[in-house]
Amino acid sequence: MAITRRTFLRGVGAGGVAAATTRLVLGGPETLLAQETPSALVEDVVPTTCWIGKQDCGILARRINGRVIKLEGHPGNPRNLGTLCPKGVSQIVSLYDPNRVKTPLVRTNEKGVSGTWRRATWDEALELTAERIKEVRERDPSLVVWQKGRSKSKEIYDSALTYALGCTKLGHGTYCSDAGYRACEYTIGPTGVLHPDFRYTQLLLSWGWNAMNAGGNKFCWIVWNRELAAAKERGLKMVTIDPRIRGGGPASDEWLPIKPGSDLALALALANVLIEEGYVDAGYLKTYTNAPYLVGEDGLFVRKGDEPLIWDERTAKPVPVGSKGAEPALEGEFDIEGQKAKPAFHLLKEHVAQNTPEWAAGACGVPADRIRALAQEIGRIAQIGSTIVVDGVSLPHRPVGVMFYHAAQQELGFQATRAILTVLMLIGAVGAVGGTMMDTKWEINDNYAALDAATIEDPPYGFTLKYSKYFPINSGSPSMMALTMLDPEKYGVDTTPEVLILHMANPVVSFPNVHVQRAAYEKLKFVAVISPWLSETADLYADVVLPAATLEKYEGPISASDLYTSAKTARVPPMDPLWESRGEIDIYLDLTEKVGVLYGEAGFIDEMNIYLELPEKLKLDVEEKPTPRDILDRWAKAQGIHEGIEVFEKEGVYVSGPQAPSTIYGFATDPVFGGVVHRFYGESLLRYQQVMKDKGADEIYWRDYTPLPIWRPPTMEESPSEYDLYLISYKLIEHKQSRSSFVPLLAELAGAQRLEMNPRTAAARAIADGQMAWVESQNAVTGETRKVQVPVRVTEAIRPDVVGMPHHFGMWTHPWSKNRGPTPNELFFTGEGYVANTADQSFHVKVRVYPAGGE
Amino acid sequence: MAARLERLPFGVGHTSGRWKLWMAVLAAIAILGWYGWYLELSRGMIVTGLRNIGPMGGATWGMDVAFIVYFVGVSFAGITVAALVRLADVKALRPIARMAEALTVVSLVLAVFAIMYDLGQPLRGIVNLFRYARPQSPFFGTFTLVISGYLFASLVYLYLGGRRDAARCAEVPGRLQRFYQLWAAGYGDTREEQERRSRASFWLAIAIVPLLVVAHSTLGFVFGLQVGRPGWYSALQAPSFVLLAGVSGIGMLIVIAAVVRRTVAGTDRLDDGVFRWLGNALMILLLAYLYFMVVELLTSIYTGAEREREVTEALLSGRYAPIYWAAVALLVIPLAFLIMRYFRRGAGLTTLVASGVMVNLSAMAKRFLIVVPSQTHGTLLPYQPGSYTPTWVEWAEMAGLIAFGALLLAVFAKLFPIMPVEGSES
Amino acid sequence: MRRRIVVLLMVVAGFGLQAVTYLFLATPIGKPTDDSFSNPRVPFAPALFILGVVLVFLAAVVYEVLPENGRRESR
Amino acid sequence: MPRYGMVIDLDRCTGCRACMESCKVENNTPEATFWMYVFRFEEGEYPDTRVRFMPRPCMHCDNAPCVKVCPVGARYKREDGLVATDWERCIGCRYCEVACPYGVNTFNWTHPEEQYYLGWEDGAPPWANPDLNEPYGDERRRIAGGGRDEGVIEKCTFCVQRVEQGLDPACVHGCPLKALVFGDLDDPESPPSRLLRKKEAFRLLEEVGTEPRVHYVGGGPPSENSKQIDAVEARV
Repeated sequence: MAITRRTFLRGVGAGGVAAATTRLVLGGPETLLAQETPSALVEDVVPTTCWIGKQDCGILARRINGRVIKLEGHPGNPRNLGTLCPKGVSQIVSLYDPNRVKTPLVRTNEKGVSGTWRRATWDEALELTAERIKEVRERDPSLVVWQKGRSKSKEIYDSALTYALGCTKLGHGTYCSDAGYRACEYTIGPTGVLHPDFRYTQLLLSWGWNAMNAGGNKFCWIVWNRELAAAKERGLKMVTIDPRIRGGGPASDEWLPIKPGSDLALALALANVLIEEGYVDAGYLKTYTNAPYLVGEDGLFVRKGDEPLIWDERTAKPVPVGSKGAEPALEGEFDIEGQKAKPAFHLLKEHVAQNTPEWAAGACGVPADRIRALAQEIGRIAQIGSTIVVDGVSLPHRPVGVMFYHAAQQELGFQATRAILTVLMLIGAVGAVGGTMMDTKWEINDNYAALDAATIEDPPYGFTLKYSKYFPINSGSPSMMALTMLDPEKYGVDTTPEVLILHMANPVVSFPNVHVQRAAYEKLKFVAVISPWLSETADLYADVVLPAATLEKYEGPISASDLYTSAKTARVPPMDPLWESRGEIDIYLDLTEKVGVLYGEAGFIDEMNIYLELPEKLKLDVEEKPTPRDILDRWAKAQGIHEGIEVFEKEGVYVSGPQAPSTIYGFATDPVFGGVVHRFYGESLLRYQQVMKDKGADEIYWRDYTPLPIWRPPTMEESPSEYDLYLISYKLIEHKQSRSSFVPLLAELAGAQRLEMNPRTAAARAIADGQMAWVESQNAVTGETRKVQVPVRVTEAIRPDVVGMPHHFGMWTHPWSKNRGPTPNELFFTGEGYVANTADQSFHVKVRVYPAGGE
Repeated sequence: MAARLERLPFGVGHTSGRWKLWMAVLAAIAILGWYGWYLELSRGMIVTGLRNIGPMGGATWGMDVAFIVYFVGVSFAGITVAALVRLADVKALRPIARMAEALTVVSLVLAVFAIMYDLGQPLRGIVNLFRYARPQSPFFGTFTLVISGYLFASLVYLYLGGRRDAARCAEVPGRLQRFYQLWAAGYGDTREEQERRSRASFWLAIAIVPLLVVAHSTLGFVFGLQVGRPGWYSALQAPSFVLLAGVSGIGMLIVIAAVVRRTVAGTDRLDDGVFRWLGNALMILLLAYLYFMVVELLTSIYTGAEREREVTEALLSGRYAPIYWAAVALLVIPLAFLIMRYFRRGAGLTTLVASGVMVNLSAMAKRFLIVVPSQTHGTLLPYQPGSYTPTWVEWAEMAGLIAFGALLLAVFAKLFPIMPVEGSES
Repeated sequence: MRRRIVVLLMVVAGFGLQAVTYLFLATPIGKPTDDSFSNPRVPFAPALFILGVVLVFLAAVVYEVLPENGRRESR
Repeated sequence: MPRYGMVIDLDRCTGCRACMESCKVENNTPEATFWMYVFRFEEGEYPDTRVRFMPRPCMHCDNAPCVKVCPVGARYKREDGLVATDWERCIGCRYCEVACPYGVNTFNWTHPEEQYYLGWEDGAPPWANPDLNEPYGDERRRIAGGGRDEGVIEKCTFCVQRVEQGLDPACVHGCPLKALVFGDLDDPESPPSRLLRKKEAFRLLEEVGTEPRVHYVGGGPPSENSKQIDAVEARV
C-alpha cells in the first residue's frame, strides 16, 4: 500500500492523542508514542483473543506502526472462524478509551458515595492491599474473598491464586446457570447444563434460550448461532419455549410462550405423555440409570448390604444391582422382606400420572394440545432404538436436543433441570448422537460423587452456607454471602468477610438485589478492585483500584474448542498495555509476593505448577518470579506444543484436530458414560431433606430436596394479586453483562433501558408506546417493594402477562453509560423464595406497572 | 415629448425619518439572519433542525429548500406582468410593470441566498456548479435557467424598460443625475428608439414566456422526478409549481402595489383597474391551483400505495395536519374574498391586500409541506417516522431574507421611479 | 443594419452555445459508467451554457443601446 | 472488468449488527452514521408473532437515482459497479439523500472530528485507517472516506479500499453467520453467483426501477405489517 503524506500525518497524529492523554497522567513517555516512528508506516497483523465475551474468540489485530487499528476474527480459530460479534469488533474503541483507569488509584473519601482518588504507584497500591490481606490472613484466611465476574484463566486465578492465598472464592455462577450445572453434575456427571448435538439434532427445544442475543451452554452466541444456521439448512426444527420470541428470530419454527418459572411443570407433562404413549427407552433406563432400583416406602433404595436391589423379571427375585443376566423390572410393586417396594421408574410414572398436559396448561399458560403434540413429536423424532454410525462407531441415535441454560436462573432451577433431564432420559437422548450434551467433553465431574455425599453440618456455618442446613448443595453465592453479612445470627454464621479482591466483576450493578449487594459491600473493611474501568462497584466501595489491561496482555490457558474440534489458544498482547495498566497475572504475581505467598511450597508458583499440570522438566522454579509469558510458554509445551507460546504469538491458535466420538458422546466413552449410574431417582436429595428437617430448617429450605422433581408454584406467586405481571430480564446481542455498556459503538446501538410489554397489556394500563412507567416489584416473603421508572416499548413478541427488561444498564461512571435507565437488578430480590434450593439466584419476580406521573 | 421634470417623482431621492426607521428595523432583522448563516458556516448545519432521512429519523431538506421554491415562485410575477403588458397588451398593468420586474429581481436574489444557506459547502458550490453541473440533474435547470437566465432576463427587462424614465430623471440636477445618465445610455426618445423599444420588448416577451414555464417546471421536476419519495413523484408537480408560483407572485405584487399607492403614487396613478385586474388574475390562478390540489389528494388517497397513504395521513390528520389545514384555509378564504369582489365590483382594497398576504403565507406553508413530509413519513423501507422542527437559526435566516428583500425594494424605490413617470406612457 | 447583424449573431450564438453545451459539452450520452456521466466533456461547460443564456438576452440590450450608425445624418 | 454485487441470505441473518460495527471500525464513520444498517422486524400479532432481520447496505444501483440527481458528479457509478462518492467534489446539497429510496446517505452535520465518540486530541480516532485517505480508480478520486468533511454527504463504498485489494467488504468479512457474500456477478463461480443459483432471490423496491446490485435470498422483502423494532435511535 502506498504511503501518502496524509496517512503518515494521521498515523503520527493518533500517536499524539494517546501520548497527550497519558502525559496528563504520567508525565512520562508512553507505549504508543514509542511505537510511532516518524519514518514510513509499517503495517502488520498480529494474533490475540477477544476479551469481552466468555469464549475468547481468536482475533487478528491489524497494526500500523504497532498501533492496532482493527480487530478481525481469526480464520483459524474453530470458535469464530474469522468472524467477530458486534462486541468483539467494537472493543477497539474501549481499548483506547481515555476513560480507562490509567494508574493505580487510592480512595481519598468515605465509601458508599462516589469516589475521589489520588494516583498511586503500583508499589504503593499493592503494598497497601497486601498489608490488609496479610493482617486478615493471620486471623482467618477464609475472611479474604476473591470474587470474580468472569475468570479468563481458571487454572491460574480460580485455582492457583485462591489456594495460595487460602481465601474464599466467589464466582458469578449463582447469577448464571449454577443451579443447572449442579443438577447435571448430580444427575448425569458432566459439568454444564444442556446443549444439543447440533450436527445431528433434528428437533431442538430452544428452552429459555435467547438464541440470537445471548450465549448458550459453554459458548458465546457466535458458535451456537453458526451451528444453528447450519442445522436449519439441514432441516432442523426449532421449538422456542420462552415468554419472548425475540431470541428465536427467524430460526424459530414454533413458539410455546410459556409462563416464567413453570418449566418444571411443562417437563413433567412431557414425561407424562411420553410414558402414556410408550415413548420410553427401557434399554437405556435399565442399563445406565437407577430407574429400576427398588424404592421402599421410606423413599430410600432397598439395599442388601449397601447394594441397592432391583427386581429380576427372569427369576422373579430381588437381586443386587449389576447381577449377571438379571432382567430389571421398571414397573410393578414387589414385596421385599415384608416391605413394599417399587422401581424408581414406577414411582415416576405414578408421580407424573396427574401431570397431564391439561394440568400443565394451567401452570404454564400454554394450550394442552400444543404440549401433547410437542411430546408426541419428541417421542416420534427420538426414533427410540435407532442407531447411527459416527466415525466408524455405531451409537444410539436420538436426534432430540435441548438448549437449556440461563433458564436455570429460577427458583426451581435445580429441579426444573432435573425434570428436563428426566424427559431426555425417558427417550434415551442423554449422550446419544443428536441428543443432549453438557460439556465439550464427556467427563465425569467430581461433583457427581460429592453432591451425593454432602454432609450437612451444625452451626456455626461459613458465610457461603455450604453444607449448612439451609443450602447444603451450594456453589458459593455472593447473594447469600451478602445476606449472611447483613444478618449473621439468622444463619448461624459467626465470621463474615473483611477483605475482598474483585476480579472483572461489578456486583453492585449486575447482581440482584443491588441494594443487598451494596449494603454488604458497605460492611467490608477493605476492597481492591482490579479492572480497566472505574466500575460502579469501585466508584462506591473500592479502597484501591488496580488498572487491568483489556486484551493487551498475556493470559490463559484458553480452550478454542468448538465442541467438534479440539484447539487451544492463549491471549497474547497485540501491543503493550496502555498507560500503566497491567495484565492480571502480573498483578497477582506481585501481590502474592508482597503477601508472602508467591514462593516456596504451596505458594502461587507452586500451585500454578500443579493446576497447569506442568511435568517435572517444565515446572516453574518456585523461588523465582516468572513472567506471564514464561508461565504460558511452559503450559503450551506441557500440552505438547514444542514451540510453546510462540505458536500463539505467530499463529494465534493451535488446532489438534476433530474431537473423537469417544470424547463427546456419553455412549461412546469407555466405560460408557464414564462408568457412572444416571440418577433418575435422586435418593440422596431425600436424605438431605430429612437431615435438614431434623436440624430444624424451615420448609422453604428443604421443600425442593426431593428425589423426583415435583412441581410447586414458585414463591413469587404468593405476591398480592395487584402484582399481576412477571418481570424477566435478558441479554442484548450488543452487550455482554455490564462489560460493554460503555463501549460507545455499542451504547449507540442499544442505548437505553426499556420495558418490553405486550400492546394489550400496555393498553389495559393506558400506557402508550414510549411512555414512562413505574415498575414495582414485591417480595412475597418479606413484603418489601422496589420500584424504578422505565420507558415502555410495546411488542407483540412477549406474553401479555410478562414484562421484560434487558440486563445491561443502570451504570454511571462512564460518559457513555450514564443516564441510560435502571438495571432490572434493582427489582429482583434475593434470598429465600428468590433463590433455588442450591442458593442460586432467580431472575423472576411479580411486578405491577403503572404510568409514571399517574400516582 | 412631455415637459421637463422639475423634481424627481414618487419621492425618489429624499427619505423621511419614518422611512429610515423602517430601514433600520429591516436591516437589523437581515443581519440577524446572516448571523444565523455565520453559525451554520462555523459549526456546520447541525445548528439547523435538519437530520438524515432513515435511521436518523429526520428530514435533510427543510425550510431553506421550502423558501428557495417560494422565492423563485414569487419571481413569477414580474416577468408575467411584463410579458402580459406586451403580448396581451394589458394597459391596466403598465403602471405596475416596473415594480413587478423589481420584485422578480429581488426575489431571485433571495433565492440565491437561500440556496447558499442550504449547501453544506457553499464555496465549493459556487465553483463546482459552474465547473461540473450536469444536465442529467434537475438542479442544472434550477440553477442555470432559473437563477442565471431568469435573473439576467429580468435585469435586462428592468434596465431597458427604465431607460426612458432614466433619461427624464437625468434632466433633474442632483446627486443621482450621473446614475440616471448612465442608465439612460444616451436614450433620446426618438421615434426609432421608441419603435425599437416596443419591438425589443415584444421579442423579449416572446423569448421569456417559455423560459418562465421551463424555469418553474424544472423546479417542480426537482421533486416530481423522484420515484423514491412518495408524495413527490407526480406529473402534476411541475404544473402545480407554476400555478402556486403565480398565486404567490401575483399576491405579493398586490401587496406591493397597494403599499406604493398608499405611500407615493395615489389613487389616480394606481386606479382600481389595476387591482381589479390583479384580483381576478389571482382568483383564476387560485381556482386552478385548488383544482390541482384536490386532484392530487384524490389520487394519493384513492390508489393508496402504503407509503403514499402514510404521507397523506401525516398531512391530513397526522403531525402536519395543523399546517396543512391552515394552508388550505389561507387559500380558500382569499378565494371567497376575490369571488365576492368579482361580483360587487370595486370593493375596498383591504380584502384584496389581505388576500395577497394570506396566499403568500399559504404558499410558504405549502412549500414546506411539499418538501418535508415526504422525507419524514415517505420512506419506502419501514424506518420509524421521522421528525423535523426548524431551529431559531433557520427562522432567523428566512426572516432575515424577507427583511432584506423588503429593504432592497424600498431602497430601489428611493433610487428610481417605482412607476412610469407622468407622460411617459404612450 | 449592422446592429441587426450583430444582434442576430448574438442570438444565434447564444442559442447555439446553449444547445451545444447542453447536448454535447455537458452531455449525458454514453454509458452511465463513462466519466462523462460525472464530468462534463469540457471543464466549465455549465458556465458556457449560462453564457449562452446571457448572450441571448444581452442581444436585446445591444439592439436598443448600440448607437444608430446613421444617427448624425438624421440630425 | 468485474461486475461486483452482494447477496444477503436472510435465512442466516441473526440481526446481530456485527456488520454495522465492522463497517464503522473499518471506515471510521462518525457517530450516528451507519453505512450498513440492519433492520429488525416484528410481524403478526401475539401469539403468532414472527421476528425477522434484514441488513441494508447501499444497493449500488445500476440505475442509481443518487447518481442521476447529483448536480456536480460527486456521486458516480464506477465501471465495476460501485457507486462512489467524491468527498472532495460534493457541495453538500443532499439531493442524493432525498433521491435515494433506501435511505443510505448520511450527511456530516458538523465537523467529523467532534463526532468520533470520545474526544481524540487531533480529531482522528486512534483506529484511523490510513487506506481511507488513498485515491482510487482511474480518476484517482478520494472516494474511500478519508476525505470526509463537515457539510459533505457519505455512504457505503462497498469498502472500495478493500475491494481494490481483492478483499471482501468489512461487513461481508465480519459476518459471524456468513449471511453476506460479495463478488463478481459475471463470474458463475463467485460466491454470490452460486448462492443466487441455489436460492430464489429478490431485490428491494424492484418497482422503483433502481436495479440494485444487492440481492436477497431467503425470507422475503419487508411487507406492510413489518414493524421495525430496536430501531437505532442515534442522532447527532
